[in-house]
Amino acid sequence: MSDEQQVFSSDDVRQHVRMLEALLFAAEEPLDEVTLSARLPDGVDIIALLEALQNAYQSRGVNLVCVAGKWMFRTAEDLSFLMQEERVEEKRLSRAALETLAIIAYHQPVTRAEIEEIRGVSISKGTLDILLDAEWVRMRGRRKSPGRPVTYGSTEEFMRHFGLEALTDLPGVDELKAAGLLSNRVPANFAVPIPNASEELESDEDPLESEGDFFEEPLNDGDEQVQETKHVS
Amino acid sequence: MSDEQQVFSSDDVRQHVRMLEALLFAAEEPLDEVTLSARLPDGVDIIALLEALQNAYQSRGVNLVCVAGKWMFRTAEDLSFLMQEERVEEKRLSRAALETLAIIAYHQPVTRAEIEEIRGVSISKGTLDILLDAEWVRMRGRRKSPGRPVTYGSTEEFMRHFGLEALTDLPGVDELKAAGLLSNRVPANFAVPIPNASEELESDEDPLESEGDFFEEPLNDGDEQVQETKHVS
Amino acid sequence: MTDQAEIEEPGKEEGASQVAVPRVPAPCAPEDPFTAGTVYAGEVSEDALIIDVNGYEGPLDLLLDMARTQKVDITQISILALVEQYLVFIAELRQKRLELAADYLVMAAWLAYLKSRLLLPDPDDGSEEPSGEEMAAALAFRLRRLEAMRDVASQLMNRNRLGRDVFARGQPEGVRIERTNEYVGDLFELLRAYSFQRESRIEVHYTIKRLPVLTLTNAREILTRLVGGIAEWTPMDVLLSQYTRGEISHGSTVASTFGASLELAREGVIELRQSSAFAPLYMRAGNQTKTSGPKSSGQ
Repeated sequence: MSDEQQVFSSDDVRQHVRMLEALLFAAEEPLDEVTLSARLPDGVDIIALLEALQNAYQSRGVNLVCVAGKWMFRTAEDLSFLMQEERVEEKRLSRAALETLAIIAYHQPVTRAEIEEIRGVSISKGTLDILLDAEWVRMRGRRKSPGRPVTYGSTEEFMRHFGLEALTDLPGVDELKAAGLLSNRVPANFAVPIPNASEELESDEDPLESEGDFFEEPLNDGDEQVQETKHVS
Repeated sequence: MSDEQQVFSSDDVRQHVRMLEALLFAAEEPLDEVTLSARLPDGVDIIALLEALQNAYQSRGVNLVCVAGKWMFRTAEDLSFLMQEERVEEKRLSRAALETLAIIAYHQPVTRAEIEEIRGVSISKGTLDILLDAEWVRMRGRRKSPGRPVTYGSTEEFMRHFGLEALTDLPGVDELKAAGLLSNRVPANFAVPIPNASEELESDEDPLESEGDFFEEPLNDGDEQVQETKHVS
Repeated sequence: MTDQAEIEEPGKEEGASQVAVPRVPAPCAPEDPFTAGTVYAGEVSEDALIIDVNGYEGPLDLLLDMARTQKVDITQISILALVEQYLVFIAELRQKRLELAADYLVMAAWLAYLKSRLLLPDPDDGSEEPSGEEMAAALAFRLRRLEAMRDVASQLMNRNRLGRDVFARGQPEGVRIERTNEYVGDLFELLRAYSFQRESRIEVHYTIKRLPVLTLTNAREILTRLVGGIAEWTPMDVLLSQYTRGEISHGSTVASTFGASLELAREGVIELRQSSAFAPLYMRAGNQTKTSGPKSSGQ
């Protein structure tokens, strides 16, 4: 109820950390700060508690990490060798799917045509499907341009799987940005947008219509038709 | 390979505890000591490691526990309240339950057989249970008659829930007619009993025995058996 | 030379996107270009159209591979040498088989144009066309960008991935939801159930009242009984007056008697006569009662 930060005794704080620890251990999925706060006594400093807990686990076999803005415990990275039995069969991605995934992650929001332009080749129907199925990629909206093509972006599951706290944590994203390689064109001044994962649509995106388009999506955006025709003839 | 206990440095031991921690955390089921040993370096003292880990988590929000010879992390018992979300669902009474409740309220003390006689239908086991669970109905005593059937009456909770100050506030025939609940065609001799409000047992009631009957109560009072047989045949 | 149109519109995304080359030169982005390809899972591309050329995924992929074979930093490659190499490669392929994916041919045409622009001095006519150097830089940019994407893709795949390198809790306890049913009832409902139930159990004796009508069966019976005694034409109203009783409505008597009389007339038990519509209806015993001759019945 109250947003005011209250003064708690050190015993209280210890108990709050325990509660946080229990909640995060028990959770079936990463929890955000709002959810966590809601289950702790009013007025706790959730950030401070999370930091304390993160520090406590820093050198342990299990670490507290933040992925996509949500907190979760997971095993320490250096113990990966130990966990072979837990490992599930890895999804093997085709080169096309891998490249497409990277392009979507780094260039989002990005249309199919833009992906094709970067790869210099058309995307087969299955490639985007695989990424959508894996829940690493989602349709974000529609570009406000002729044909109103669907725009794609990465998902929270993507961030979780690859252990990314935010899209700015994508490997090499700063260098790529500085080199102007995240640009769809090559603007003279090289002012390059950083990948945008926000739920909000960009100024040149429209929301996906909930009706009508459903069955045509995700596979038949504007250029698909052209593509298909080409194949047939 | 070797069962000999080796000498490890304290750094080694720390690392072994970390490994144990990660294994137990990621495991999908509790693990026994043999399984754990097999995944740790040869020659570790698994018991000592488990104890060390258990101590480390002693006062934390999550504890390491051993159940049936297998080890697992569990939310600290004193924090289990955090893991529970109570959800109260409102339910309406079935028609049978409503009628039974009303009959008990008006006609108390009343036995199951008497309720059935008034309703003209037998009462299912669940109906009385629901009313007893809701604490609207209680067992008052036993009728001094063959089979010594249990007598039922209403509770204070019943009065509170239905907004009655006294049982005598339950409307009589004239009031029910005025409310349009009884038609004007009921015969002149039609009577609605004035509920017996006293906590005291009636002259034809015995107190419920506190011993011996426990397992037969509250669901298997005398007529239950008869009823059941009737149903089957 | 339709390519020029594409060059003029670098933002255009559709169709022959391979030739839509950005016109601004890219800056240097020195990276190790030769590791990227090795990490990909070796699945075959699904795109049968493109795979035609020795498993390359399109002309850019082919160009990138050729750039790698130059064994130099991708920022140092000679675009001209690369163009030559591509054109030779395509020419060889075309000699072997004609069916080469259109993408490769479009790229070849564009590269041939680029080559000519690079070899010839720029026409200093103030046209809007990008210079050969700009076109070359744009191509280099696209190659580097594709390479960069491959590189980060492999970096991404080599991260500690959840479920492969790092693991979430194997047995999350979750939040248990304890459902408790709370019964609600209101007094009105309770009383209504009680009243309804009690009332439904009241034993009631009903006497069913006779309906104040003359049934067809009754009318027929009466008529059959009466008609034996009437040899002469007698108006129906007169007959009716003999048995109309107070509680039975006149209308009902008339209707049923008329109905019964039609039945009896058909059977020849009586004869009917009416001079005109709404005139009195006369009846008498039919022939059948005297002779067995043909019956006649009038309306």
